[in-house]
Amino acid sequence: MSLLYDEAQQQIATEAARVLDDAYSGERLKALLEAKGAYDQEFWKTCSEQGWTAVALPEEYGGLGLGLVELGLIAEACGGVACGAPFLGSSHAAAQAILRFAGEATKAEWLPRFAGGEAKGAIGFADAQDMLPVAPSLQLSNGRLNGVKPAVSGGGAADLAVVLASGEHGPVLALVVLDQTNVTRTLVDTFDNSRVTADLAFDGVEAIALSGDGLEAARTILCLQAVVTAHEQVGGAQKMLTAARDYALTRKAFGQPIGAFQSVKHRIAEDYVLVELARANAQHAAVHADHPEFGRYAAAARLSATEAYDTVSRDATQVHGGIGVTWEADMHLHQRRARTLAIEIGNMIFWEDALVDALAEAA
Amino acid sequence: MSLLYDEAQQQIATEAARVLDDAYSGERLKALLEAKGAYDQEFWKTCSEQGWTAVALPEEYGGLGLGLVELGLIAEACGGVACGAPFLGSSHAAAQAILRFAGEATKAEWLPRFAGGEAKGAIGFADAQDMLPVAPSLQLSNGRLNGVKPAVSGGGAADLAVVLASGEHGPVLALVVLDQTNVTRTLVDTFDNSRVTADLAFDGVEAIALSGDGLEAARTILCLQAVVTAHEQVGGAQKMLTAARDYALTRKAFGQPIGAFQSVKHRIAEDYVLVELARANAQHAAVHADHPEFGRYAAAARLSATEAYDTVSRDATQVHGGIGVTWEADMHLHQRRARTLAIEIGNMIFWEDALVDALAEAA
Amino acid sequence: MVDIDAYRERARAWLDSQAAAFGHAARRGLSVAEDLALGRRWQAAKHDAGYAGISWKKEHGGQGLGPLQKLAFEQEEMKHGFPNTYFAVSLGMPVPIMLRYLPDGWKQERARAALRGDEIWCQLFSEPAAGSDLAGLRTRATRDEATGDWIINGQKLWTTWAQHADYGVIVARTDPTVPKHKGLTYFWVDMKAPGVTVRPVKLAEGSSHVNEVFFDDVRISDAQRLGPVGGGFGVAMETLVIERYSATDPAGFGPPLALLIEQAKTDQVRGRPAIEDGRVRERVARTYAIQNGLAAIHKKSLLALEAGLQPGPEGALHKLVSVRTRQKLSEFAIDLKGVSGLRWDGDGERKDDWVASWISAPTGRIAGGADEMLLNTIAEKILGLPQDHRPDKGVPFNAIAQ
Amino acid sequence: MVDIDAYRERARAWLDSQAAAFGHAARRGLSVAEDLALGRRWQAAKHDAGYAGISWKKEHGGQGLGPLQKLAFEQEEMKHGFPNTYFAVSLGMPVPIMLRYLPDGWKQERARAALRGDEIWCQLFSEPAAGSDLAGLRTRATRDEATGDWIINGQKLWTTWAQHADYGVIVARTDPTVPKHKGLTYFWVDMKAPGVTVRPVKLAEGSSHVNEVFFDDVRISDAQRLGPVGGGFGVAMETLVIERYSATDPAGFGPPLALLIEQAKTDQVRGRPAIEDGRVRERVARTYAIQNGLAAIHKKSLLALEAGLQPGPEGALHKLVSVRTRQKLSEFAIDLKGVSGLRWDGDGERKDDWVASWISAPTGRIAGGADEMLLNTIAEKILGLPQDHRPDKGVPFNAIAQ
Repeated sequence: MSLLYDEAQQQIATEAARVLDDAYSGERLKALLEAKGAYDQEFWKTCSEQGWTAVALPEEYGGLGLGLVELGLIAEACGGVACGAPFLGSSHAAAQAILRFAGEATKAEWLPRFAGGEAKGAIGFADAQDMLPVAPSLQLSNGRLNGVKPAVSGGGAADLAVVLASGEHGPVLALVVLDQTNVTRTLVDTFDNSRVTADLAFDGVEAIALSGDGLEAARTILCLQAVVTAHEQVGGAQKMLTAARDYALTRKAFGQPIGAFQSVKHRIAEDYVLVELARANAQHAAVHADHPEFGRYAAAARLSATEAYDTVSRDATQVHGGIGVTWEADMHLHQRRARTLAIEIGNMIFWEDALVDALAEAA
Repeated sequence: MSLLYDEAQQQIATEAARVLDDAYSGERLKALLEAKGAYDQEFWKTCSEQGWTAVALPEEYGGLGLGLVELGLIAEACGGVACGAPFLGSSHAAAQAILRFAGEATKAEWLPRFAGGEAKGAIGFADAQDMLPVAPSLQLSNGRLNGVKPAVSGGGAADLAVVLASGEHGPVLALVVLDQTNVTRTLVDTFDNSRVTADLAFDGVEAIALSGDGLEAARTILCLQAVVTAHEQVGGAQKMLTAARDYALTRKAFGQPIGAFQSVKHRIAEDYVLVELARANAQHAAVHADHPEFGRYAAAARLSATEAYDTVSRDATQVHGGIGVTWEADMHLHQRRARTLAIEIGNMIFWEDALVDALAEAA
Repeated sequence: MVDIDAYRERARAWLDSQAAAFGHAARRGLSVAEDLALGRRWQAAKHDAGYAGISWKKEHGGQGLGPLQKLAFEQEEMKHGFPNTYFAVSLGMPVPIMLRYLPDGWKQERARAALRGDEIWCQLFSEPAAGSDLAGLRTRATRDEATGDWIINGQKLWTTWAQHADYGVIVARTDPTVPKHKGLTYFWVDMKAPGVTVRPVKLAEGSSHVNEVFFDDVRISDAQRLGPVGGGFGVAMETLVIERYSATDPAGFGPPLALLIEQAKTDQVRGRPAIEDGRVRERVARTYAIQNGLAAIHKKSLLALEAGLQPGPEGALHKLVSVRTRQKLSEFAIDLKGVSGLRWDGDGERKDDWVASWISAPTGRIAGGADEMLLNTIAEKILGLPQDHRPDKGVPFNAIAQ
Repeated sequence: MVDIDAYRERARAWLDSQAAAFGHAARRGLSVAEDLALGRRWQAAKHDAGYAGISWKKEHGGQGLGPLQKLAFEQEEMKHGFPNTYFAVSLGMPVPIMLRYLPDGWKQERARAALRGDEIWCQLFSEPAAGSDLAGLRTRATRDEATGDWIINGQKLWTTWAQHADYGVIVARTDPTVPKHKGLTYFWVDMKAPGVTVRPVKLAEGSSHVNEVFFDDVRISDAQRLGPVGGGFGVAMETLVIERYSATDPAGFGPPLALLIEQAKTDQVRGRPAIEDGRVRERVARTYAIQNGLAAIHKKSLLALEAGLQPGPEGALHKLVSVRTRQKLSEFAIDLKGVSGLRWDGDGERKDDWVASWISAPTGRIAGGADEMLLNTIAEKILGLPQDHRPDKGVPFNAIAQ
């Protein structure tokens, strides 16, 4: 696969951006900030109607048989509008976990539902600050889950969760249907409520253990998630970059556009640099999904996308001056989302460590 | 003692700057860069003639009975001219080690010589990257030193060294006269040769063990050295700041002084901030030399002075454009000195760790 | 020195005695209206105890003391979270400036009411198109030649606590045909007058302490003018430097570094206490060095003040560094928490909660002097570097491209 | 795609076979004169093997291939440390531009001599007062009305390898009464002509590959003019974009990140391998992310080139980021070594020695486009932000305050 998008891929990107721009409403997204447990159902409907939920799943399970590159382009478009639900990435990750580590019956049961967007997935690996606990507090024994998985993004509305638990022979990934008795979802108030984050408590709940070493499998899924998320972060960062550029061209102070002041002009140029590095890394990782060094490419994408989105949204706020810090402006939506995406699937420290471990081992 | 310099202190600073500005020669300093093992003897003569070597030693040993504040002011002036010898700080540190941890006979023998500038001291604590080795490779037993202390600043020309060695009961500071048989000084080529850095090898050389826990004592001496050095770094940083400011006012591009471009103007303003923070920290530490929390104040001074000098000399070079990267310009003298002072008495990591250990223990 | 210490000691003792009735705990769960009412009682209590208008002249109802006493009191007051925010602008700038310009009598009544918290004044300077560039403001005051009155039309923005204000000071353009600094005039206005509309602006962090204020044919008498016609920019600058000495916080009014250290002892990185990780250590150490430096600079400027010297413009440096550092540290502290860092019920305060501190930091980096303006102040006022190119310089206001 | 890969493979094999005779090891300990002589032989060897002027037209003595082949060869050549530095400017800009402007005959002889390394051309653009602001140059070329000749007076600066050059291209001011961009004219000069004095400039890192060049009544014929009188700025810009596609290095021509990783495995921090320390991990990880991103951007632009698309101005981004990152990483690597980091005998090369890399990094951040100019390029050319205020715009050169 090439680092240059082909025509079909470019068309996916253009179409996704068009559809989302039409559907976008900052007002609706801000309302979600103040409503715990609600997500943007319109957006999710769009995802399934447009076939985005199916893009990166195999045709034999109702998917479109495309890959990370195409899903990445869609995620990028979603990031641009700070989309009001976490499921595009988390459902894909859940589906990939099933595809890679579950038996045929499970695949046949769940993958078509994910492809069609009828099922929503959530990923619960972390125990508080520990992104990949060696000894997860959640216990899986005799096919039953017991314990709590805290702060699971999408956990408040997902149908199925992939969780990292302590099994009889060490850490293991488990598949658990959330809509059953003895599952308690406690919605968590966050600074970005449309993620429908929830603590998930299990009291002897039936679950399916996935195959393979749990930590290895979790790492694989996280890398896939990181690349999709990196595209989403790039989309958000690009949106903030464009907003800052446009504002700097129109807003005047001291008789000239503020973009004529190098403090503003060079800040935006530096932000452009961050976005382009992040974009190139994200694309590079997506193209190399099957490469033996995919892990390090995914980590590079993750690190530069996180830095780009945090920095560019922070800078765009600053460039907008007073207007930028109002509730009405979209800057805080993106700053919140930037921080959320920076944390949900592992913080900078976690990914730095993952990357350095890979590099040091190879060196 | 007050954070405001009194009149006598201000006079010391003014006088030192006047004397040094007269004596300063960038040409002479640059010649030293290419001559291994040579230092600026004129500068050192000035130090003793002006009584600077005596400033911070007690009157009973021929000193002037002043303290870190006054020595700091002199060090700041020396830093401004990237002085051509390391001994003002290292001799003071050696003298303090004797004053605090040696017997009366040693004090009476050495302190007057340090005060008069006839003796030059060097400090050798580090083993390669380890600034304060728990088990120094240098061995002291039965009053004899064996082994090597690498890359000791001033070691090529000092009369006396204070070294950290492994004694019979753990780490210990030892005093060793360098001008004796079985001491081999191997001059080290560095990027700042006027520091007369040398590897010191001892083959059964007589040495005096100082009292107290060797690591604790070394830490105390390092903190004193850090505060004197911080002033020197502030002096260098201030010099580079002024140079950048002056150049930005006179050099024109595109029909205006380059200081009118915010990329230059704001960079210099940021550098001013770094210098002021470093100056305040250095002064604060000097004033609190006897405070129970002196250690953390010294570390704060060290960290901000190192950051200031590195950054401001780097930025001043950039502001000067092509001229700044020539041998003829003084920028590289200061960049080299900034890096040298940043390393000689412990790198950023070492001082960050020292500070955090102190803060975490207290918290 | 001794005097100040004794003053501070007395103030601290009194403040400690009031903390239960008015401090942080007493305010928890109050509505804005209840909190404001408590604030008014707190201001009255301060007044009765001799701690209102500390550095004001006695004839204005103040205590006739100096900036050092005022600063000492403010530093101690800061520790308990008293509801004093509603009066900070009012007593800091509008009331003192009107005391300088208006004739005796009425102004003393207003000053006393303001000192007791019965009345609040606001400051109507910034506008949608005039933030950093204050002199670019567009609100018009047109003379009614028949009566000598002025008719005000236009819109102000970012007016702190205008929703509770009884009076305000305002700068308006009285002559658009001269260069922008020269066509401005300064007035006071009755915020309850017909034609004044106040609309709170919700900020990114969720609170609404600033407002849009609309003026629609608001008529004021010429006696409400402060300073000469066309001299408004000068009076505005005079207003802004009145509060030159106010309490600062090296942590940028964010959480203390000790909070992060405490958390990093129990939080884990790679299976060990986070405080053992180099990345955490670097942030902690460097932030400590910055905050210690800021505190030392502040102490030096107090000593200079005490010694009768004029302190330099270190306020710009302090604000620039402290708030930016707070923003970065808060972001890092949230990061360090991993997925736990997502939790936020909007209830924490910016001095003890990293999310609250982080989410309100952008406001701090803009309000009262944006970073870029502070850097210009340092570069121009301290270092003597050239002013930015300003194409509107000397150009009549109505000839500047808008 | 296959063609390029095959081309690269052949080139690599040939380069490998030459490494012993001309590569890094063969150069160790040579004087500058010996190294230059070896370099001439290397250039001749490349010419004979068909690897000189890869993307030049065949009628100019080149290979008639495209930028992709040239880039592939350069990337492979970079690995062995061949002595090609003396010819980089010569073959990159001056010779190609004179080939475009001069009549046939003489120019073919010069091109062949340059391609074989027998002759070297330099580029006389920058001056003491005209670096980033090239059009502000002051070197004068005055017409001798009697003969039509031009008399050159003035001083050039930062002229790479002028001390070895046989010829040079030069921009001089022929009319100071018109705005600065319009009064310039472009010529070639014989560097051995009377009145030309070359004085090497020693740089901070100790080397002297750039020069001051003085022109003292140097007479040249009008036939040495390239382009119209007054059209010199345009020809200069044309010259500068000829080398648009040249090999880049994500490490900014500094040591590879792997070197730091290797060292950090054995170096210690707090009694453990340095690679375990979070501060080291942060630098390693973030530098990797930057360099991987730069490499991906470069790969994309090659693919675009291959597909016949015009790549964007990513060169500015690449230079800005790679060199700055190299500077910071080198500084950190020196720091990490503690007192061992002081050692430097001046012999290391900037690609394998952190001190050499650090000490020459400031040159890298200025030569060929200072950071500030690169940011302007990005802001203006890519993002469409306004040009800086330029008070000299449209003003006759001799009326600009100098």
